[in-house]
Amino acid sequence: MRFALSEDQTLLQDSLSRTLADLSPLERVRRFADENQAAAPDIWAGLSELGLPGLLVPEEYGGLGLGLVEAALAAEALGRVVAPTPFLGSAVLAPLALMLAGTDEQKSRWLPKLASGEAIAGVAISEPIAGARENAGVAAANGRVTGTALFALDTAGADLLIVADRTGGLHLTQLAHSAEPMPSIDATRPLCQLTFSDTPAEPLASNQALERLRDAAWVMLAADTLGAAQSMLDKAVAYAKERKQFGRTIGSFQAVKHLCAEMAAELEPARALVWYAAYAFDKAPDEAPLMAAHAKAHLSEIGRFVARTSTEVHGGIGMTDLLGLHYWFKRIGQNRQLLGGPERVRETAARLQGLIA
Amino acid sequence: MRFALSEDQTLLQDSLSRTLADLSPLERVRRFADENQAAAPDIWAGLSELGLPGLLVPEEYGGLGLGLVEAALAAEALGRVVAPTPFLGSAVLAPLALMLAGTDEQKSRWLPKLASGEAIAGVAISEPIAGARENAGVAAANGRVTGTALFALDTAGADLLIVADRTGGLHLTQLAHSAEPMPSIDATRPLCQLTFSDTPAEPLASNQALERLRDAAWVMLAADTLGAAQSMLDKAVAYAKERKQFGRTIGSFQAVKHLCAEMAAELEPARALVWYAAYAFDKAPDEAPLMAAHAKAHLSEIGRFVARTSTEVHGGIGMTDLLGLHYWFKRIGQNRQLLGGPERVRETAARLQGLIA
Amino acid sequence: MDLTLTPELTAFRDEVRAFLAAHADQHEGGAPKDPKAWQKLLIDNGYAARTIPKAYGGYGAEPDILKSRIIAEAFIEANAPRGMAGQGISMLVPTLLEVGSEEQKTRWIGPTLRGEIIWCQGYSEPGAGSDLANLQTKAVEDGDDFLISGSKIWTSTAMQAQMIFCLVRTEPKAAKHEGISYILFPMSTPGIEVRPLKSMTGQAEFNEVFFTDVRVPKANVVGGRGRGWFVANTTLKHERGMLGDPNATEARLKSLIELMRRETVDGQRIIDNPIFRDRLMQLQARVLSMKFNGLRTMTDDTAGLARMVVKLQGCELNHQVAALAIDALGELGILYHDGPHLRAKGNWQRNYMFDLGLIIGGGTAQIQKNIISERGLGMPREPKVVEA
Amino acid sequence: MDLTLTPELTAFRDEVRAFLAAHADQHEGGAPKDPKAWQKLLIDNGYAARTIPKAYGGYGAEPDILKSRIIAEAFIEANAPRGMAGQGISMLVPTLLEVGSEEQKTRWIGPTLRGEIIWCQGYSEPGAGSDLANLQTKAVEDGDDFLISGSKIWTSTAMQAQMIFCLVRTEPKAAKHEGISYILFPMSTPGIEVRPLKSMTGQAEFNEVFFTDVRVPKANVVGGRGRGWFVANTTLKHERGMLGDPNATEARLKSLIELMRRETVDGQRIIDNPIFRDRLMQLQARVLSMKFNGLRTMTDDTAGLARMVVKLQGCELNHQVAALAIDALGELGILYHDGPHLRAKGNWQRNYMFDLGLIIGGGTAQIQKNIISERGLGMPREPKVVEA
Repeated sequence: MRFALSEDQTLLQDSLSRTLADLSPLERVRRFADENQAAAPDIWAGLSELGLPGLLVPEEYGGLGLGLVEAALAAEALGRVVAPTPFLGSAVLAPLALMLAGTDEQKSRWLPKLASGEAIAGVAISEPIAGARENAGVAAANGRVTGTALFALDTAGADLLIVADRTGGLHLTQLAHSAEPMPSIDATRPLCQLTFSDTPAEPLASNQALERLRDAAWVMLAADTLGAAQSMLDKAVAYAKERKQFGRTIGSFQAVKHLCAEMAAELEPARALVWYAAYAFDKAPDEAPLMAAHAKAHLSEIGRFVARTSTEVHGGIGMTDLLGLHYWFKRIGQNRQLLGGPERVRETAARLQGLIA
Repeated sequence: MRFALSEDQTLLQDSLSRTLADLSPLERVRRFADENQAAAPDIWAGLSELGLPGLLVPEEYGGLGLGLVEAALAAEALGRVVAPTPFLGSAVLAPLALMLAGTDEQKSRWLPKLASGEAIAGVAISEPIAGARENAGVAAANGRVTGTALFALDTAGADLLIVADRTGGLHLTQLAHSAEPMPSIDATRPLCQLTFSDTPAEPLASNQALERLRDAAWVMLAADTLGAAQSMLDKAVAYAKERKQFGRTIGSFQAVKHLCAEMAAELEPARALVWYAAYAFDKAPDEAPLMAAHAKAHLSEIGRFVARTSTEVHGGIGMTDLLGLHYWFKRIGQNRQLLGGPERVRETAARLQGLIA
Repeated sequence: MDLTLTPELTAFRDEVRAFLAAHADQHEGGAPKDPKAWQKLLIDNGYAARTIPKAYGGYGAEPDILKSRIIAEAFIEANAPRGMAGQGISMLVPTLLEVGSEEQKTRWIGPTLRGEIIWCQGYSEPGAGSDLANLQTKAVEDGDDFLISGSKIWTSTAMQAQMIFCLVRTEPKAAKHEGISYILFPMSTPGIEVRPLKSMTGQAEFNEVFFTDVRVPKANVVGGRGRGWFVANTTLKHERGMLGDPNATEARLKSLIELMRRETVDGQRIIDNPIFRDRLMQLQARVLSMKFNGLRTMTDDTAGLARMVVKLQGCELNHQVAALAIDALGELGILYHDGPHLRAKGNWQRNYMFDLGLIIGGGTAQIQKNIISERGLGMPREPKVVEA
Repeated sequence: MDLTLTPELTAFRDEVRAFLAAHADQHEGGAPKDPKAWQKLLIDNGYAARTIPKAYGGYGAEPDILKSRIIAEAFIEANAPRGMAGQGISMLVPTLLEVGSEEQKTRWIGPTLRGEIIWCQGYSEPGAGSDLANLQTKAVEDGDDFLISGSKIWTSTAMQAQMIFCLVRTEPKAAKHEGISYILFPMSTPGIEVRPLKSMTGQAEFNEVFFTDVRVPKANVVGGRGRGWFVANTTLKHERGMLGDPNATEARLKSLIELMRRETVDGQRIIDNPIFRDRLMQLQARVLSMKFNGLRTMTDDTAGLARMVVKLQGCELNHQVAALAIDALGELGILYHDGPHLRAKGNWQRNYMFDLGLIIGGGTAQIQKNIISERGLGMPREPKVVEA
């Protein structure tokens, strides 16, 4: 028994972090955001060389055949540098959907292409998970889907889409009637509104697939926040050690030290929660939904605290575009609400334990 | 227009504070608590000389004829020294019940005696306000009451009791079948369980009297917490200026200074809320219920914060009986839950604004 | 404690209301059709520049906090725009009135009040944030002039301003707080460069201003050479008070309640979610506290501490109101910039970020807590350290 | 990351379970029928004093964190009492093992483990709380003895203890941290007075101990004269870790959930109140975080910071769990001492207060934050001040 990263896992995270430092430095993120880019094929191509798109894809389909723990480490590394990638949709949710509910033919058709990074998959599952807004939602019948899906993930240049209908059924389609951008605070992860009108779609037959996707997504968003928040803490500590005011580094003022200590005290145990939630997804399926919910909700709360506190430690400069700190702030803010804010997710946590009458 | 204490109000508060310093010093409170005294007639007699029991009683019945603003100032002064008195029941709620819903005969019979301090009144209104526990509650019919009332206030040596039945109707009785103490954290305000069995009781006829009693009680509990919390802040500041650690007064450490600043920042605006809630009770009845609810709930929350924070500033010694700080801590804790915890009271606040469907 | 109005004040309120009714056609959607004409009308009637002497272009009334409040409430009631604001009117004018020379008052106050001159403020510097007195912008004597070099930051209206009021170090050998002067000069003076500073909201709410040998006559100093720290501090306090304005918070809470009544998830109204509703009630209690606290500070001599906590509590509260709005909106709460699903033009997100900036700006929360503990509670100042 | 047990560990767990099943008749309601016999049984089987050498009365096993965890879990599962605890076993014994002389080890460890000697701890002093090293209890040389005078506070078992391990200042001229010695003596020595210290819970959980010329042989010093600060610090760290034990918190959360399922107001179950339920879920996430954090600290070399935050977060969490219980109970939550309506013997209120004490004791939250920022994050130490 060991609750720590294995050597392989540490290596994975290190090599990913090194690669990301090259592929997705702040200037690259800034260009992506400033130019409202919808996708960064350069970054995804670089990560594809490491095998990231195929992380979860079984080896027989050309992937690495790893688990959600490794995916969480990857999400954390991506969050650390606020990298613009279709990781969540294309490398986690779509492969999982296919693996859980695809036919052999569907798997053979798509998994190898997703694993190599040759194909990109978008995912639209917001309505049955986070609740329907503006009467959105998709209806499915006879191999066709009709309706609107908001907050679709990673649809830019997508070769296939995984879409959940109002009843929680999943569908695979290659065509969306229209895709309208939904500009959000976090320019590193563009969102889309999809409209379907009698659009051909192959059903992915499984009762529980959507729940598994939800659990995986929640863990990934929690891990992304963990990485982004860890960065914000690191930046705050570094800034406080360097910045001088009143003839002292501000990091020598007890108020500033304690703000940093509080961030660390919140983040460090949260790391173990994210690890365990990912581990449970792989190895303890009975516990997985509750752990995923807690990870998502808890990281949302402490992520907000760290995002705010780190900005405060930076003083006025933290509010400007100069250090780019706001990319992390906004990434954490977006993770909080995506696929359900913490209040809603905690309601699910309570329901999973039979605490709601 | 002036939102400040008048000269008379300042005088009232000052003379009351001076008198209380003599009548109810820490040693007296300690004796009351340690000996599980049910009443402190010495303190009440001293306060009666100032006219405190008759604060709200009209002059024609021998009282001072003042309003809830003055009563709130008195409650604050009592909270400041955690004085053991039947003020809430005997000087506020019972006189109000009689004034709102009593016949001329009932008023003439009781108000003069209450105003002089000659008679004491207990009040049992918990069930219809805070919700019934343990199936408690009183039923009334044909001039008789039957059932159990928990958390009855100021019943020790009471000459009359004001009792609310399950439907919110008020009754005046001089007999309780039995009165069992309900030992609580705050030994300065003993609580009782009353059991009635076909006990004769005079109905106090008014539809809205209970709501007015509730509003007055909430403002009084808020004011009591305000006073107790202000004391705890004052004590923390004084201790921090005096206590030395690491060769400095602890009050020179930024962490300690900021804890004290946070207490002050929370308390000072809360004072204005309590004042306004009391003012609204007297002069703006449409606003009174909402303001009373907010005062009760908000002071409960910041009272808890101040009670905890002041104890922390005192370090280990704050946890002991030596300084008696815990009497304030517990008084604030008891005020929080009495007649409804903040969550329940906020629900009322929402309902009063039509925010609950 | 008496919140009813005297007959005199009631009459005054009726007068203000009548004025607003008569001129309701001169504004639309909360903005004047002709800003300068509106400003003149307000000054002429005593609803702007009310207590500023007539000689300097004001209305010349005695200060009366209650009348000011009545004016403010009547304008809100009528959704009528107030007089011009801006740092010239709110900060420079009071400073000139207090310590300016007769010539400076006559020359600058009138045009500033009439909106003919826009000012920007040059206080903060990149190297001196909370430690404002540590400023490095130097003014070197050259005959009757100073040559000013250095840089300023957080200069909000620098792009539009014709003039700047600026803190510069004129006496390099004096102690930290004593070598500073408060000086006025045109933004068109050679040697000034303005660079917009994009903030996290995506907008350039602030600028950096760089000075290279900017020539300014010594006569432009206000309040005496080396007195700049003390000159500036009077109005800084004023600014800090403004930053927690409870009226603005109350208006936002009202919008939040409307939002929660209107928005639905899966057809259920947000206001019917007990968790969000409970948070709303918690914030409402705080908003009311700050409102009554504001009322108290106007008329209560014992409200020193009450005044001191306004900036800290008010800015935090605004941030929390915006946070609840975002949370209540759920996924819609992360939308920004534009798009058909965006609510309130993205103002909740913008405020959430901008208000965090206000928690930091104008004296960080940490500085505010130092002030409250030291000046409000009499606790010891930060002790001097042996070695930096 | 692999939380499954190896076959060896699975076998070990079966063995522990079998032992517990076989001896279930020797305890009742979580307490042993014969404490000393139970303690001996546990030591003999390696379930108490597990890693302490046989020579000193222990079981003599190699340290194995996972086996320790398996033992702990199996005992919880069977509701079986663990071995004796107390400051002698948890603090003195490890100290002696590390720095005690052979004679001291042989003489004290065995009887302490067997429960024949109860110890109390004399570290804190009234004048030195967070600043522990500032202790004033002096030990004056007198031939082969010291004469000890001064006082100690927070001495929890002083009324029952036969012996005390105590920090005293033996070298008055040495620097603050270097003049202290760690010394052992009987509580029956003339010149010792114990006064119970009533706490806010109403119980005397602690004592003050006063020394007047208490004669103690120099040979009773442990770890060398003037080395007491360093000797004590090793086990203090250990104590701080214990104070945030996540297993205890998890058990309390479980009781809280039961409470909320059971209790009703106006016939509605508390658990059906969405506001309390949401708070419960927030705390559950924290409890799980601390649980997994604890798991991580056992087997992860990179968990230094994770270990450092346990005391701060764990004690706060316990306090918050108790706070929610009180709030959920509503008016019933303020009952205490006794009475028919009292829930859980008043333990929720008692814990609420006692846990606040733990937030303060064993290094206040402020001291913990200093440690985390300085040792964990490498931030500067508090600078020396010019003047006290």
